[in-house]
Order: sequence, then structure tokens, then C-alpha cells
Amino acid sequence: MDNEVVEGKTTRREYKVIRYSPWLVHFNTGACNGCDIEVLAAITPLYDPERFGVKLAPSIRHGDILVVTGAVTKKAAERLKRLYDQMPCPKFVIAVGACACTGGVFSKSYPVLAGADKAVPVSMYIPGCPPRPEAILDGIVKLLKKLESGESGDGCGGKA
Amino acid sequence: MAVTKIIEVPFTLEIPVGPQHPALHEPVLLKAYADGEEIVKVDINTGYNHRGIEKLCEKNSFYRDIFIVGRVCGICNAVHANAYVRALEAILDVTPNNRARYLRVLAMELERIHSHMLINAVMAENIGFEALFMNIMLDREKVMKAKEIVTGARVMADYMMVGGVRRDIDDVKRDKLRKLISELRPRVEYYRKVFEEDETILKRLIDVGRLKPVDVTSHGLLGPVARASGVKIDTRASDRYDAYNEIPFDVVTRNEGDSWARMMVRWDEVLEAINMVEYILEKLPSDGNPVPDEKKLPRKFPLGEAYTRVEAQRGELIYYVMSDGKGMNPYRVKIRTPSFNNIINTGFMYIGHTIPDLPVILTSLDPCISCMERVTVVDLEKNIVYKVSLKELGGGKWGSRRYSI
Amino acid sequence: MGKPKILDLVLKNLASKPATIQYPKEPTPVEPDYRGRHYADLGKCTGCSLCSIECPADAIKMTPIPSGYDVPKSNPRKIYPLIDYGKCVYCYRCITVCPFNAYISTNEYRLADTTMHNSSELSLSTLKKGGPG
Amino acid sequence: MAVEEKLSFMDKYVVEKGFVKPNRRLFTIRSEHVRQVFTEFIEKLGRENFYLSTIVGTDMKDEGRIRLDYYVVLLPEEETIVIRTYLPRDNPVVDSIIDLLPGALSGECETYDLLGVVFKGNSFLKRGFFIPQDLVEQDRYPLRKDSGV
Repeated sequence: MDNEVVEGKTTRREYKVIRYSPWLVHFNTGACNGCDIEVLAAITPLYDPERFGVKLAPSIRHGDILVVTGAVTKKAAERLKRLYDQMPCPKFVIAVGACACTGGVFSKSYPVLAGADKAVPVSMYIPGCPPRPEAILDGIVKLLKKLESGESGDGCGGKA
Repeated sequence: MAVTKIIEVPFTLEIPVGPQHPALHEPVLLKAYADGEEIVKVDINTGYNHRGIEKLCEKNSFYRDIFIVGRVCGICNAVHANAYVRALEAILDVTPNNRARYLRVLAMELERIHSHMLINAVMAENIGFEALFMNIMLDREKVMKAKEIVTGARVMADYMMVGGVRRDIDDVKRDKLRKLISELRPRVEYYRKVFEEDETILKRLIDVGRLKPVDVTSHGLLGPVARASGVKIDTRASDRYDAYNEIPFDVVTRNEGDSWARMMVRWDEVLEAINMVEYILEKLPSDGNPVPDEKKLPRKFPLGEAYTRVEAQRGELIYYVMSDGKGMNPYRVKIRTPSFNNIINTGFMYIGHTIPDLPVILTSLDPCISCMERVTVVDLEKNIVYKVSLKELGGGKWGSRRYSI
Repeated sequence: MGKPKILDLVLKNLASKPATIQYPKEPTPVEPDYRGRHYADLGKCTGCSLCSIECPADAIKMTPIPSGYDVPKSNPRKIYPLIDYGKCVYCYRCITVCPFNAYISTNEYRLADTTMHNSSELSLSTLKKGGPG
Repeated sequence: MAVEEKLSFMDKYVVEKGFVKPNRRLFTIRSEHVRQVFTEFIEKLGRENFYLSTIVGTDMKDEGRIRLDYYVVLLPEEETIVIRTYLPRDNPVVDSIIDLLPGALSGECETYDLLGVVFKGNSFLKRGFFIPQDLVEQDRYPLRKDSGV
């Protein structure tokens, strides 16, 4: 799949691949599971993300968007990097919650790396502690719109 | 040349139910060593969720800790904040007025309803019952709306403060709550009937992970896990804190002790909590303003230590706060959460069950890994001599050796 | 194997109206006092920095007001609390502890973006752009 | 039967009595008696009538010792009592009660990993279960006051 990645900008070709069915993979890197139950609530019929084709992927190999919750602890950081490397090429990371964005309340604690952007390149930040399920959907929809207009963060880390 | 000897080499398959797994929403690594389908040994490996909260509490002031402590666990945060705030009140000898104590119980019972509905939904999802999961989660949104009305946020109810609560509810909110709760009751009764009579649920849950009462007390298990085996322990009934001495409720126990009994105890506790919420909404005393003026609360805390217990959704949650009377920070904050005992000490329960039972048993214990966050344990496996010695080899002293197929 | 208990519920759902809120098109019902985005009203703020001391997530930094705004006399040090919305945990501790009640709270929750924002333009909008500071 | 008679067998071990707020009975004993106290608990009260709920380790840096509290809940009336011991700060060693009460496992492993109290006889102690590796190499215990974490 040769996608013309011009200095890291995702072009329309790459967006076509996941426009109608971006599958989520959720990884909790040391969160208080407040954000996790909101991600879980966002998948229920009341908010119904399947209208956008968003669904929990059974395994990381099928995932397009990695939803990271939690202040990345050092021990979970290696797993986060391994997960990010295992994902197929057009991949994006959404940091859900204050802990994933900047470490939130735990930013000064000893085992915490304070923020998902210290371990993996993050494409979309969703602040809130925890963000409402609508805010999580809003973040995913905004990411998809950014992909369509082509100026989102690079989905491949520079290599095709 | 006749075949003289056949060496049967059963490998113990090491199956990591990894930190990232669709069934688990939290990072815990369960290394299951299985001989065929039967589990021989389980390593519960945590540490992915350890955020060093006790050390962080020592570095922050007493009042900042109320919000840090609320973020130990998202599902049971009002309960954590309540236990911590009552420890501070014990050190300061401050008692909130009646209305505040009733409102605290209201917030905690709403949280118990939404937590128990969540774990029953996740159990239905783990045994493959997607339709039931979706419907329970849909009805759980009513409780989340009720909690948003009372505390201002759906999950993180920063509602407890030294000397009372941080918001009051007026009659408009009270009617909204009453309407929501009255809509919720028939739904919960319906789901309880489904859990009681549905064939697939009964087949998967009955006789899975049976616990005897003496196992419960010697391993220090708590909450619905203990009450489902007939051990009658409930901190609300024994400590009678906040408004639990005035609100009528009874402790739900069953005797079967298997995963199904634990789920039914949780459904009965949801019905109990709904009765309590309705009782509170009727008989809310109005003796003064429950909201303390946060600008005038004392900064320095006298020398002292306090040990408060609260009945969280998963069992008895304990806070030990010690202040050395000098600085504005606590000297030591010890948090012992119910999942700490319920998950770490139950390595023995998986022995003898099949691999598909592993998520069922783990979910029936209601794992709250962000509460648990602590330590690895290797369980005490019974040396059941079985077939060829390789079996103990796989399970016993050579357990850590990794066999690749 | 009896009739699955849940069958009648599934059939009822099949017939009834979908329970989904059409989120992006229709706004979802949010409580008016939901703890959402908030910012300092610099008309009342005196720069006493009590909120940045009390913030559990250290999300509030007292930053000097840029020149070009006329600062009320009640703010001698000309500093204002700048909330970093990525770090903030929306516990409203700053609002309850502020001695001058100088915070405006909204229930706005759609804050997702590719970069993290802070409350600078919102707070500075509460000041008139007068002569040099 | 009132709690005092139940715990009368403890009197020969108790160095000092007191209370932890709000009204939890406190018994201070010497650290070498920990195993006998818990064996007598099992003999006199029976395994189903009490459970060990928490082990709290506190680093009393000024007094130069580590304080270890065992919180035990007596079952029928569900009352919490505190058994407190003191250990020297340089090498805090106490014998483990893991074989008597498997429930002590989580408390002991955590106190070992965070505070450095060695529980003799507990084979599951391991540094770095949940502490990040860099703290383990520097051999620092986060909950000690001088750990500089």
C-alpha cells in the first residue's frame, strides 16, 4: 500500500482506508478507570459510535486508533510502545483524560511518566477528568474530520 | 525394533492474559499455566497501575489530597473521598450536620448502584452476552444522570469536604432524582430475574470459583465476595458511620459461594441501595447548610492519627491518616482497598477450572485494578500429583521456566 | 434449553424507537451546573494566587497580564491565573476557594483538540483593551 | 462475650495499651511475639471468627524505628483492634505469618516492597513488583522519609 506521505502529512489516500470504519483499541496505562468506564459508556447504544463505524477491535493488529487512558506509568510505557509498534500503518493515538494528556493529578509521582506524548506520538488530546462519553465521541469525530482535510498528525511515523 | 517406551510430554502452556485484553479494561497480567484446558497455576502480575499515591499524598497538603484520593479509583471515588474526609474530621473533631451526612450517603449509594450494574454488565459481556451488556449499560445511564444532578459530574464526584459536602440539592433536583430512580427500579428487577433464570448464565456461572467461608476469612476476602459465601460482614452495619444508623437497610448474604451467588448478591444490593436512595429523598433533614465555607477551614492539623473504615462497592475500604502536627501535609496516608485482598489473595481459586472460566472468576471478584495496583503473588498451588512428573515440573519449582511450543 | 429470557426485551427494542442520542446533530442534555470549562474573571481577580496554591493538579500558573490591557487597581501585581485545560481535573476547587469569587464556570465539555489549550484568551477577554497596561 | 474477655489471652504479650481514633483498641507488643499472638488468635478464636484486614508500615524517622500495625477484625461483632510493633530502622526484620494466615500475603509483600521490612519465612517477597526498575536498582524504598523520591 504505497501512500504518498509527504513530509509527514497524511494524504487523502491514507484517510480513505479508515474513513468509514476506524476501529478502536483501548489501553489503560495506569488510569483510575474513570476514563475507561466513560470509553465503555461511549460504546453503548445511548451514544452509539457505530454510526461512525467506530467499534472496539478484537486485537491490536486490527486497530486503527489507539485510545490511551491513564498517566503512563514507567512499567506500562514499554507495553504502550510495543502496542504502538504492533499497530498496522495508518495509526493514530487519542489521549483521553487529564492523566493521559499531561499526567493530571499524578504528574509529580515517582513511577509516572505524566502524559502519553512522552511514550507515543499523540494525534488528539481530550481533556477532562473523566471526559464525558460525548466528549470522547467529539474527539474521534474531530480526528476523522482532520484526517479528511489532510492536516492531521502523521499516521505512520514517517515510514510508509 | 519394538517400541519399548513412550514418553508423554504434556507441556504446561503459559497463556498471558496480558495487560491489554478486550475482557480486562485495566492493565493486569494474568499468566495462566494450563495443562490442556485445566489451569495448574496463575501468576497475577500487577504494577502497571501503580501511581505511588501514598507517597504523593505525603507531598501534598491535606486538602489537595481529598482530590488526589478521589482519583485512586474512578468507580469508587466518592467512597474513597468519604473515608479520607472522615479521617480528617476525626483528627479535627469536626462533625458535619445531619443534612450533609444524608447527602453523603446519597452520593455513595448512587455510586454503589452504578458500580454493581457495571460489573454485572461486564460479566455478561465476558460470557459473550452482548445484548444483555448493551441493555444494562443503557439503563445505567439513568444512574449516571442522577449522579450528575447530585454531584455535578458523571463519574468523578468531588463531593466530600471536611465538615460536609460541596453542593446542596433543592426541590427541582429532588424531583428529577425521584423520577429517574422510579424508572430504574423495574429495569433492575427485570435484569435480576434474567440473571436468575437464563440458561446460558446459569450454565457458565454456577459452581465456578466456589468459596468456603473458612477460605474467605483466612484469606481476608471482603464485600460481596465474602457475603456470597455466608460470611456476614458489612462496614455499614458495624461502623454505622454518616447516616447509616438512621437509614433502614439489611445486609444481603447468600450461602452458595460461587460466581453466580456473587452476582446475585450484587443485584440484591442494588435493590437495597435504590430503597435507601428513595428513603433519603423523602426524609432529607433540613437542619442548616450542608456546604462548609471552604475559605475558613483550618490549615494546620493537630497531632493525631485516625483509622476509618467505609463499605466500598467491593468491600471494606480502610484509610489510615496520621498527622505529625507540624506541617500542612499528612505524615502518612495508608489506603487499603478491598480489591487489594480480593484479587491478590485469591490465586488459589483458579486451580482446577478451565481456561474460559478464568475471566469469569476474575470478573466475579469485581477486579478494580486501579485500587489494587500492588503486588505480584504466586499462588500456593496444591501439589496434586497427576499423570507424569512433568506436570509438577510445569506447575512447581520450574514454574518460571518458559516452555515454547 | 428454554426460551432465552432476554428474547422479549430484544424484540421490544427491535420495534421501539432507537435509544441513541444523535449526538453531533442534536446537543445532549447536560446539567446546567455540570463542572465544565471555567476561567478567571479578571475584573474581580486580585492576583492573590490562592487558587494556584490549592489546585490539586498544579494546573494554574500565575502569569503576568500582557501589556495593552488596563488592569483594575485591585490587581497590583498585574498577574492572573492561567488554567492549563490539559492538566486541569475540573474539580472546581479554585472556584470554591477563591476569596473574591472571581471565576466564571460554564458546562462546556467539548474541549478535544490536536493541541492543548489554556484559559488565556478567555480570561483576557474579560478585560477591556485600554491604553498601555 | 465482651471483647475484653476474648482478648484476655493477649495480656501476657501487651507492653502498652491505648486507642486509635475513633475508638479502636490498640495493643503494643514486642516484635518477636508476632507469631505467638497470631497462633493464639487462631487457637482461641478459630479461623472463622477473625480476619487480618491490613498491615500498615510507617517510617518513624525521628524515633529511628519503623512502626508496623496489624489491623485485625473480630468477626461476630466486627470490631477492629490494632496490634502494633516497632522494628529497628536499619534492618527491620519480623517473622512472617503467611503460613498461619494466607491473607497477610498482600500486606507483607507491599510493606516489603515499599518500606523494606523483611518478613522472614515469606518466600514471595520480591523487589520491583510494582516499583519502577530504576528505583529498585538505586535500592530506595519510596515510603521512607529519606528516600528522596
